[in-house]
Amino acid sequence: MNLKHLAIGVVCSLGSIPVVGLLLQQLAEAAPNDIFFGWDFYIEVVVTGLLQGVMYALVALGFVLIFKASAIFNFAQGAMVLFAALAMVGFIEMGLHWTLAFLLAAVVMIIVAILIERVVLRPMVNQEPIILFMATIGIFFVLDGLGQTIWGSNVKALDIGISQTPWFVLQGEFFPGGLRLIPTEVVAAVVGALTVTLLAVLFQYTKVGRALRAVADDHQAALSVGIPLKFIWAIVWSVAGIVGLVAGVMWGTSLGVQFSLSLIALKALPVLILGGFTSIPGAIVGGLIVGVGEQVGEVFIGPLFGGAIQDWFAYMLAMIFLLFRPQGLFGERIIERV
Amino acid sequence: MNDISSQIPAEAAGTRQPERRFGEPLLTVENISLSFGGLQALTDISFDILEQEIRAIIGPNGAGKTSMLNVINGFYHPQKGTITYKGNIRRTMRPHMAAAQGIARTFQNVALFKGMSTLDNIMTGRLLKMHNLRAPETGVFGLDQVLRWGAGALDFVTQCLYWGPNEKEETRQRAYCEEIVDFLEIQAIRKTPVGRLPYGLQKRVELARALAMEPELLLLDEPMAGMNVEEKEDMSRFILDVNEEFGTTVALIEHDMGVVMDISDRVVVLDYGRKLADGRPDEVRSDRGVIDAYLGVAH
Amino acid sequence: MGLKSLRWAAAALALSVAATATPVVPAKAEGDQFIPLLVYRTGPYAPNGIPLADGFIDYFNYVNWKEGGVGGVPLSWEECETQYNNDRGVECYERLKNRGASGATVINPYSTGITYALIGRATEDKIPVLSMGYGRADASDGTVFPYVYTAPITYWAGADVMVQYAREQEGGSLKGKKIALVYHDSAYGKEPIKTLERLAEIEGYELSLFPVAHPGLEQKATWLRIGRQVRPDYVFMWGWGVMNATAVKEAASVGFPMDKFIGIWWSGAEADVLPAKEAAKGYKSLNITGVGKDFPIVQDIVKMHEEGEGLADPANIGSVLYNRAVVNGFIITEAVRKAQEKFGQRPLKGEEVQWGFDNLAITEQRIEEAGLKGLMGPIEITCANHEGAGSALVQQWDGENWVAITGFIDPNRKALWPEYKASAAQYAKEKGIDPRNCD
Amino acid sequence: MFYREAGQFKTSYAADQAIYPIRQDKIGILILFGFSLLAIPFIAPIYWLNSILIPFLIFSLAALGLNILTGYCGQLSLGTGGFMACGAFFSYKLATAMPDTNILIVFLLAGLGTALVGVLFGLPSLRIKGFYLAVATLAAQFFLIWMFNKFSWWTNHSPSGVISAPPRAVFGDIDVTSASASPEAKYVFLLLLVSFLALIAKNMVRSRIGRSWMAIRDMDIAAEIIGIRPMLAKLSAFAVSSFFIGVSGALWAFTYSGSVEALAFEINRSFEVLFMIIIGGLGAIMGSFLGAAFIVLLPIALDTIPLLLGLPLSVETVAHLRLIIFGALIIFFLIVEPHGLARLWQIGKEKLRLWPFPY
Repeated sequence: MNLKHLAIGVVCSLGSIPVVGLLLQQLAEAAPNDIFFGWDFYIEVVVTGLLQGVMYALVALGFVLIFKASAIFNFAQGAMVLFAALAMVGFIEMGLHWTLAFLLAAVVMIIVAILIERVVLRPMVNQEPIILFMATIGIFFVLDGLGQTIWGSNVKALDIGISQTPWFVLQGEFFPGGLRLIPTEVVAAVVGALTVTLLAVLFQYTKVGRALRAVADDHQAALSVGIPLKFIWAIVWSVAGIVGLVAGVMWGTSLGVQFSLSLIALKALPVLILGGFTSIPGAIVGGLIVGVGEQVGEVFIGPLFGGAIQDWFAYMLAMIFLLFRPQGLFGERIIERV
Repeated sequence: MNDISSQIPAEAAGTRQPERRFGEPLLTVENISLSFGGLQALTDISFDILEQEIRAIIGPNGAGKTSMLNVINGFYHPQKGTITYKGNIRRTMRPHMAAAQGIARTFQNVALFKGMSTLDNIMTGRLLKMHNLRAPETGVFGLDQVLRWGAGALDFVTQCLYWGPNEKEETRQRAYCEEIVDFLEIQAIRKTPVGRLPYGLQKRVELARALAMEPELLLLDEPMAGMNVEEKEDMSRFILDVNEEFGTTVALIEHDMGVVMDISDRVVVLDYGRKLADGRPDEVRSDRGVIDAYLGVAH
Repeated sequence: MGLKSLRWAAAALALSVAATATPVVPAKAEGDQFIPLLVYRTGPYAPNGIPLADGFIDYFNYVNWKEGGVGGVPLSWEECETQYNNDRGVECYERLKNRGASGATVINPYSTGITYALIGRATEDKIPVLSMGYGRADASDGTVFPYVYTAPITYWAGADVMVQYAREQEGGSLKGKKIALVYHDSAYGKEPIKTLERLAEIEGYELSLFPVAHPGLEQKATWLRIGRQVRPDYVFMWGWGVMNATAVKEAASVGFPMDKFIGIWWSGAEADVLPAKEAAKGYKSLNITGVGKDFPIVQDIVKMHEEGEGLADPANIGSVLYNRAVVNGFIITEAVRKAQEKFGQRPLKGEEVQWGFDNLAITEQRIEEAGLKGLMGPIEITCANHEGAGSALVQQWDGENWVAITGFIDPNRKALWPEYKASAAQYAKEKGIDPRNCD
Repeated sequence: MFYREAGQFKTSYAADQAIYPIRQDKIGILILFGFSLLAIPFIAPIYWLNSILIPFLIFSLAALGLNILTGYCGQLSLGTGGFMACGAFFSYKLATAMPDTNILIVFLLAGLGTALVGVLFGLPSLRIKGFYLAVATLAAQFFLIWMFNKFSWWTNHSPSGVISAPPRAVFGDIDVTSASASPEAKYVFLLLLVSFLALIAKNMVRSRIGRSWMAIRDMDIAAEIIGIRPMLAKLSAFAVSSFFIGVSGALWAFTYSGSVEALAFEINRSFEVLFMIIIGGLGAIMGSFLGAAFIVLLPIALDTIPLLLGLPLSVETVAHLRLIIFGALIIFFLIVEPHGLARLWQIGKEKLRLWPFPY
């Protein structure tokens, strides 16, 4: 069912791009002083937004995995991204090649996941969701403090051999200056796509994946047919940690690894409510929509209000959307029973 | 309305004449159909509930009994059919409007307010009956609305200050609730948070909450599920007492045939969302279709 | 341990939290001149906060090490972590203001937000606030803000210097040019707007504004508009923390020429350009201090470290923000020295140090004597003028180091002072303050 | 031994419905209030007044507000900071536009304004629930902060977007706002105001309106079926909650901080207040105060402990350790007592009632 929905979602989203473009063109004609519109420029903004969206999606993916398997809204995902990236940079600074450092950082994240499951989740089984949510904020603080204690608070450059110089492709009549692509972002998009495919395969075709889906459906029932809940949780948090590592590497190469990385979690939340808390394709499509919406909003609508509307624009977009579809883009429809 | 003593008929209730028991139809459902997406939950159901009778709705699991109750109190909106309540055809409405018209309800899986005490749960049932202040009726167009708003605002202020009319009203309603507490014999658990109560008592508290609404029509969804024989006897007695002493019309869903046959006046049987039979308990019991449905004969 | 005993532990813990929150005054030798340090060694701005804090403690330690304090009165200090958070800053201030033999000497909030929050309090407590190159520009008016000092230079003056520099680069005129301001959308970032708008009318350039939402991770849209749509001749930036590095990267990726991109002095530290690596080459920023280790006083501090007396991470010595803290420390000790002339060589109260500030003149000669030649320009603070007529230079990132490419440039103070006065007057009116008489 | 309720019989429902039905409790709270009002202003050091008690009282009010919405009505909100900002900026505009109006009225109006905004942003709660709603309230948070930051009208065109509270008195010429007011006056003013508002909150939650909130929280469907209008209950919770939070924001700007910019009310503020009610106890008036005290005191205590023990830790290490310990303590408390300090308090009281017998 997911594939069909995904296809519909993608087609609708793609279809809306020219429509929004036309609307903006009209708007630009109405207010030529504030808004500047050109199709080549518009396309470039959209492409930037799409690439940015993949970066959001990578962060959102971690949230979705954990929410799906344990109904926990894991606020610590941002801190996990930072922690993973810090660990990786730490290993690189010890003189290791980045691939090796990546693997070691993944191991670190698995250890972190097991610890979280043991120390935090296990004693809190059956607590209310809001209590678990607050506990993850506790984890956020611990990871932030621990990461900075071990690796310091300085900005660290993360270099995995991707060039920073932008490419200008498709130079020609339509794009006089060429369409600007930043290698890091293109790589991030490819990696993002691979990660999602990998996760989808994992969920769909492996034994662990089946168990995961069972747990997602109903904890009690899963437990009663002999699925080891704790083991599954440890797995899910590990996978979320590794997805966080991937996100951390992608964000870290472009921004430098530093404290602020943990704040990008906030950018992933509108993605979550757009895509639905439980849908992996939702995270991707939601990420793309938020990415494009935000960039287009800031570039073309922002000037009307004095700019810097990015912070809330995505949230408003998501909220208005929710009013029409309370379960998100791909969330399952809620039928209430008594 | 607020005079409590008049609300609770004293011992005199027992002397009522049997032939006067059933009045006009209180609620009539006609040709109700309800579906969720592709799933047909109810198909073309019609029956009526007479004033002061005990009406049972029975049927195998998944027959649509609970859906029927949900339709009656406005939680589900049927795609087809009409509901006539107290002689008026009802439009689409929200559950709280049904409550305001005097329909109360208990649930298959206990739906108490877990964070509150027994007494608070029952007091919550009094919400619709509580008024610290009442706007005078002037009959002048527009003015009445303004007065109502003003009274509402003042009412809110008295609640903030827990003063004057509010305290009086709280005390008066408390007294009413205490009557129900006595009636259902749950004095000992007044201040216990309901989450800590055993299942049987929770069911009783839920009934108490429904009674606090002074309903004209009481919908009971499996009031005796999961109870032992003694608890069932207690509950049956309470239902009969409510019906006799307060004159409340009762519609109930129940699986225990013995109980159904003992306490109900008329029974409607549903299966696969369709009505199978309708009539007095002994008539229904001998109905061929009903027996088939219960024994699982293929349709 | 059962849940029950854990519960007791929790209750005991909650109680002990209440008990230990009572502030303890650490034993300090009598007769110290106490300086509270509001630092941020952790949190999003730590990369900038660490060299700043290191510079302070190294400089004060250096003064004690070299001369045994100021006029024989040893300096003492205590750090309090603010995380660049206003509330924590206020709490730190309240905690530290009465420490030491005579209370706090002076407060250096190192955050425009905390400065704003402390102006009223410190004035009430009669403790000077030295907001060196940040905070309220209009606090330069000493008649309305008797306890706030903006020396050596304010944001408004900084904006003026930027425009001067750009004009000079363009051969004397900015007529018809386009300038974009990329700024942190906060009290800090908004400071230069009025000045730049005023100068736009005089110089004839066209100003466009690009606010960046806190914390500044998202600038794609901003730089797309700058690079593709507005195409300005110059970009000025009022950024802080991660916003700087992000901006430099984005500017490079839209191909904006780095040497036309000038940041304020808070956008020109090592941490701001390092993540961008070679892409940042050519990026310029203002600075209010000299760059590098090539100053006698910094060399002296290095020597102190060699002798094992250093307190800070030696890697930070000579970095932009470290040097700034050294200069800041120097201005403080000079003010204390000045005040000692009047009140005697003993630990001075904030109120007495305020007199020292009000009569502080750091001449070229004194700067050279103290080993700071080239590290700072001369300043002269008076009762009415709390800015002290300092200056700023332009530095450029060569891929490895920051290099000063101009000398100290004086802002056009004649035009700025009426602005200070007007803004301060509005503040005075709102708060019901009677400006003091400075004649 | 002295904490016995034996022999105290209630002869009327009114007595049984009192806030403190047990006599010792009533006396205890009166003594506490009297001590806070009459003794503390004279004996507490200025540091305690300025940095602990004043923010504690203001945060208690904010926590009270959020507790009404989240603890009593079950609507999770992350927009507290935004609503506090509303209170702060509304009261600034009102106080500067009408300098002669009593500041109490200004705060009241600012609270009412915030209540309106709260209702507006509470509208999505009619459609969406749980974490979806929580994230939606972030829209309010970010939008409001952006709005106050962006439009200079809110700050009377201050070039930097910072508002500074003008000095105002409640009666006579004793100022209670801005930095020039004496800490004692501010403290007493806050104590009286916050106590009064807490009393109102307590009254609300034991009246009809409070019961309808709790019913929605515990089981919204059942609540609707017994006649509670979800729209009215949820929106009234949003309104009352925002009123409290708005007033606390106004107090924050006017009595504690003296001058604020919009960023002072960013998302971290929302989390801080949420922490208070979770640690203190959801759905407990007392919990709001306990939680606020805990969150205000904890970082200060953590800063002080190394000094007390004489550990030579650098500020940096302390800061990092503080983050770790803060997080760990929160997790610890949630594991041990998810119902918060208020529940611990209750358990303690029950123990005391039976003491010295174990059962």
